[in-house]
Amino acid sequence: MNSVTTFLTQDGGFWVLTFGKIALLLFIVLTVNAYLTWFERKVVALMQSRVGPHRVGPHGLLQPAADGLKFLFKEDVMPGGVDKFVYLLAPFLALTLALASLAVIPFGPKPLPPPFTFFGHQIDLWITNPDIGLLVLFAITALGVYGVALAGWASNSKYPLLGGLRSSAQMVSYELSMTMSVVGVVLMANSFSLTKIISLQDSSKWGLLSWNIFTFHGGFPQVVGFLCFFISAIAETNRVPFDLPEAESELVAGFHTEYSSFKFAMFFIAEYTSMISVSSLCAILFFGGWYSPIPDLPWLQFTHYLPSLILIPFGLWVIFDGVRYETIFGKVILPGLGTAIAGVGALLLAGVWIAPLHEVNEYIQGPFWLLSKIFFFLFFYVWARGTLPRFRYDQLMHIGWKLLLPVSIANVIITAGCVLRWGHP
Amino acid sequence: MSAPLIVFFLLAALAVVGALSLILQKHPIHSALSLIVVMVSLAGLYLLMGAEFVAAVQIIVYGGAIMVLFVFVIMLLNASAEEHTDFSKLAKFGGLPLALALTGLLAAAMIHNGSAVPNNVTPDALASTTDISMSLFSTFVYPFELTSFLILVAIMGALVLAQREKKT
Amino acid sequence: MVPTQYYLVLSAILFGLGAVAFVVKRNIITIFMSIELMLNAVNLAFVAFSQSMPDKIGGHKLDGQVFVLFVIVVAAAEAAVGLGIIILTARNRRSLNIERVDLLKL
Amino acid sequence: MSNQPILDHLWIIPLLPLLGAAVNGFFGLKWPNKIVNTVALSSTGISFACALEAVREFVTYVAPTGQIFRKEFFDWIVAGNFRAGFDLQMDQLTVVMVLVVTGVGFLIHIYSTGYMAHEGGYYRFFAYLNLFMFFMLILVLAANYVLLFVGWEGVGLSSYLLIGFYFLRKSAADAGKKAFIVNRIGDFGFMLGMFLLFRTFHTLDFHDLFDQITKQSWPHEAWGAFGMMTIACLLLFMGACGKSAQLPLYVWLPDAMEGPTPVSALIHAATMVTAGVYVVARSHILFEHSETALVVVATIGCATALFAATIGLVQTDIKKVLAYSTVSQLGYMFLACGVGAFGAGIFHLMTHAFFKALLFLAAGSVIHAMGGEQDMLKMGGLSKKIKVTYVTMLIATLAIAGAPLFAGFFSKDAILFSAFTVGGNGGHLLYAVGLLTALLTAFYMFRLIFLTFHGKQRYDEHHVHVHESPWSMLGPLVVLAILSIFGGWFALPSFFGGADYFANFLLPVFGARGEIEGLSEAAAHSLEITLAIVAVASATVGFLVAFWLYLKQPGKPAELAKSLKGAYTTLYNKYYVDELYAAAIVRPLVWLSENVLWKVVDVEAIDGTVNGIAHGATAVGDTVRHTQSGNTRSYAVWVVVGALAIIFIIFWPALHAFVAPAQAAVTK
Repeated sequence: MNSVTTFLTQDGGFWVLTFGKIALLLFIVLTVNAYLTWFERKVVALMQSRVGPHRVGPHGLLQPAADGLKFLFKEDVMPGGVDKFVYLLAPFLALTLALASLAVIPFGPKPLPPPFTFFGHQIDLWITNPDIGLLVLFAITALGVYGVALAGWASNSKYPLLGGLRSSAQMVSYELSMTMSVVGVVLMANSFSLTKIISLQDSSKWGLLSWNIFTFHGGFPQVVGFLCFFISAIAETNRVPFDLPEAESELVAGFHTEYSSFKFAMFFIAEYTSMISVSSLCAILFFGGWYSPIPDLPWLQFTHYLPSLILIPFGLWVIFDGVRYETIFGKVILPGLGTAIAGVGALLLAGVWIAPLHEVNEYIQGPFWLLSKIFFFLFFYVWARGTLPRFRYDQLMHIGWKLLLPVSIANVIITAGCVLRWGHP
Repeated sequence: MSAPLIVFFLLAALAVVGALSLILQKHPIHSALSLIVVMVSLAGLYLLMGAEFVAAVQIIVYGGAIMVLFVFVIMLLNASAEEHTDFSKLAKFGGLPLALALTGLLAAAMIHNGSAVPNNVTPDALASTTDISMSLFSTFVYPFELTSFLILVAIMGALVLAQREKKT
Repeated sequence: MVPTQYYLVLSAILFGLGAVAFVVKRNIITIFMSIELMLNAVNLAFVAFSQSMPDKIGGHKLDGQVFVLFVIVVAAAEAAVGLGIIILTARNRRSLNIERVDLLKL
Repeated sequence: MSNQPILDHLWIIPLLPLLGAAVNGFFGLKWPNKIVNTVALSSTGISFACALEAVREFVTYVAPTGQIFRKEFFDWIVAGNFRAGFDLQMDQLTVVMVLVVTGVGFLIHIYSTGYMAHEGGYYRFFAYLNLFMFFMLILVLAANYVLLFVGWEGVGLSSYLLIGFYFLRKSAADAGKKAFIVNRIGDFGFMLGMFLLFRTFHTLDFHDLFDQITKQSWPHEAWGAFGMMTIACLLLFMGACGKSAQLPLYVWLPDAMEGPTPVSALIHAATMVTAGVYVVARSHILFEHSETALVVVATIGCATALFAATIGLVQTDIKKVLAYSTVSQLGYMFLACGVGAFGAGIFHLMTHAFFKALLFLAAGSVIHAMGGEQDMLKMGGLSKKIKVTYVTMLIATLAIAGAPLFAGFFSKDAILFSAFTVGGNGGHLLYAVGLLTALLTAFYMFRLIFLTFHGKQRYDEHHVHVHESPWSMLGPLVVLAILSIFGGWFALPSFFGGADYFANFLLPVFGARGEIEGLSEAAAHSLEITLAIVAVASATVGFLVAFWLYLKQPGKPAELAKSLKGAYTTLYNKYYVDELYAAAIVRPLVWLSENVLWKVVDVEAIDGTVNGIAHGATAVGDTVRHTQSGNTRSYAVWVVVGALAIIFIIFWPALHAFVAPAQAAVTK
């Protein structure tokens, strides 16, 4: 029975569960997207020693919501003489594919413990986990080009067309080096399955030394692979410094110049979603996924309480920062939120003495580490945007074809040699 | 009617519709899109058969590279809807019926003889990527090398073709 | 589970439609696409056969799928060169209509 | 078998010259003479060395077992039960031939480097020469008639190329053609002979063939005075006549002197022309089983010997004289074969190779000295000027004239003896003629010497300044001179009643000669001595006559020529044989080919057909051309039609079975 037929033979409960998961994930991701914009603006502002959004809500926390509303209520302009079908198809394509790529990303090692089951289906922390997860991801990324290209073409306007041409060329060329750069990892794991790849980086003995990026065990440290992957991933997601498709100075806004209101928002969300998926991919492939960087030794057990040690102070800070406000925020919401956060942290900490809470704490270790790694890479994205200037187009192509591709191929060769020598048992 | 059968018919219908619309669409971009639909549904069929790797490659290479190239070229040449000319009498009168006859004939032959094909012993089991790579790099290693060479030649050919002749 | 015959019939139909498109369409690029369509149909047949043919040790005969890989590679190379040629033709003859490209005679 | 490396790889010996030929022929054009020399000489020299080694191995390891060495290297033609492989063999006969060919060939190569130094087409010359070596070696090493025929034709080819070496000179080109055509006539007979043999014995492999014959296991039609055997032998002999310039096919050899002198020495004196003798000797078993054939061989040989000798009397071109003497010497060899003394024949072949090659080379040296002059009447008194040449040539002359203890003496003596002892009037007649020929030989050879080297000089000092040749030319002369002195001493002991080494050496091949009837050993011996004395006496007579005519009264020959004008002119014009052939054969052929083959067959029939086809094609093309509309879509439709046809053909029965129920449904 292959994966598809297994799906088809599932009962209703499974489907409900899956769709439930999807809905949940969508909700989370969209929210995260929204606040990612806020985060980005804040960080960039910090780097440029500005304040950034601070009007709407405390620290401008409600800015995303405002933006969302704005997108919704803006007039939806459709330029004349466009190819309607394609024009509408493009943003949908972009968003759908971007979101679809999240479906195969595993967020935690273990399914929820026994009491939490759904009509006898154990609840995994992923939507699906095919044996060729990585390939699926790449397939989706490969199709991602169409969103941009078609948008550029359908807008029936020269800047978008140029933007579309550029971006499709750029994405196609960087896809190559991206794919080549993870082959090393695949060789070491001898599998395309993401969970398999992660589980081979088990850090309980050696800590972060057993992550693909550092490990010598059964292979070769994938530092080069990681760099190639991350760079081309940035290019693949059209982010700074590779954001030529939307180079304001040259192409107005690139391929989505002609898109307004919600269709524009779709592209926007698609971009940030793909940022998330790329970051999680980095974490999974090279940085040991859900494994903590700290070896699982008796005298290091206390690190398991890192989450609470972060949550409690954060909660307290929220309370004290909140009470400054005269509005309802200061009175109710922020203190409440802070208390909640701190309380959660405290509960987790209480796991030291209370067995079930300890279970919970153990359980969230995986997701916690994975999410924090993802967060790190997201921050990296923003950081890059805040610091780096944009490349020229020819430079871009040169980096892609003449630097990244050869280097990643060399990496593949070396890794293959090492795997052949010290290969997986 | 088992679930796989339903899925098969859905995908098959999608593919056929895509192929038809490839024919019926006037604008190359639309044709390209419908072809992409065909390819994706074929990939789905491969998955249904259990050929996961081939499915992935189908999407990545066909969908992600070749068709992108097509779309790219269409955009580059800014191709418009095709004009309806009929310079060739033969093509005008003979082409469509003959091609349809071909279709019918092929389909008929398949329907009649297809039942002779053995249905697989291990029902739609997974074709493991490992095995494929094994036979690719052991039995078919020479063709494999040849194809790599072919690609090299193709790249050079494309470069030669694409470069503008020097204005000297 | 689906009988192999169905896949074969489907591939036959797709191939035929590809042929139809090949004859009917006039835009060079579309004709090229129809060739790709035919290749895809053939691939489908290949995979169907390889998935239904048992080999010695109970698994499949994967040769068919390997062939598919080859076909895909060749198609990619073909697309690269063919589209290059198409670009040139379009540049020189200012038209993508294949009936206007009729130098292929004495 | 590791103790006979070369013998196991016998192919090396012929291959080396071929390589040399290839290298020189393909790349020689741009190279300086030095490199060409190196290639040619090294290839021939190494192959000579290999030959020596091979012979050593043969004599050490194979000969004692009484076997012959024979090895099949690869199949060449295999059709049904017929097999012609690239098989080489080595027996005593081959040993002699190989040594002669490679040895003399090597010497002549050295000589040529000096002689051809200033000629154009240097590389070409050596390429041809090496090519010749290759084919000649194939010829003598071959283990079946087919392969032998390859060498046979090959040497013909290279001789043609070399005769026509100065192809800008019409006479040379014509001479080449003549040689080629005359040889073809002979080869025609040779091929017929081979086919006949194959038809009769179903094999052309020496070993099997001779095996059958010696076992007498041959079909009845081969018996009888004019049975298969005789005819086959005669046909083979016809080929031999062509190659070895016997009556009536000798005419090409004198003209062949158009080629460079080394070529005349190597090909038209030492090696190629003796191929005929070799073939006859090689297939001696055939001949021994057919009296008629033997008689024919003997008669023709004898006749040729006398005939050519008489012509040689009056020729004035130095090379022509030598050419005719070659013909007559070859006649001698055939005479020997004819009387069944194959050993003697081969012996004479060897010695003749030595002194005749020497004669030619010396003549070449003379010509070189005279700056290209070949007419003896324009020479004279050269003995002072070019000593070495003179001495060597004198030695050679003594040898050929059969002066005692010189090489020619023994071989000629052996031949005459066996001719005499064959008994019967026929035998004595042959002997008598042979003796006369010996006398004539001595005469014209000394005539040559005297005209060339003695008497007062008849050339103009100021035009030609005589000079001795370089040592690259003289060296070979000396070596050959030594050989022509001692070369015959294999047979020396037998002369003093001992064992004839040479004959014994060849014994395994030719077998013991039948006892001479009515003669005891001692009697035979004494008879031999008497015959030898007689021969020497006749030679002396010849010498004296020449001495008297050309040194004492230099005016005499002219008067003599006047006095018996008819005879003189007849001889001088070589009995008008060429004219005869021209009238009898050449002109009718030319007429036929012009008026019938060309104007009727070629123009009308062949050209007509060809043009007709062409016109037809054009017509068809004109009509079909219109499908070539250049419109790709129509081509596409054609493709579809083709696909339809194919599928129809493949699936027809299936379709039939498929539509049948449908029809049934309709009809119902």
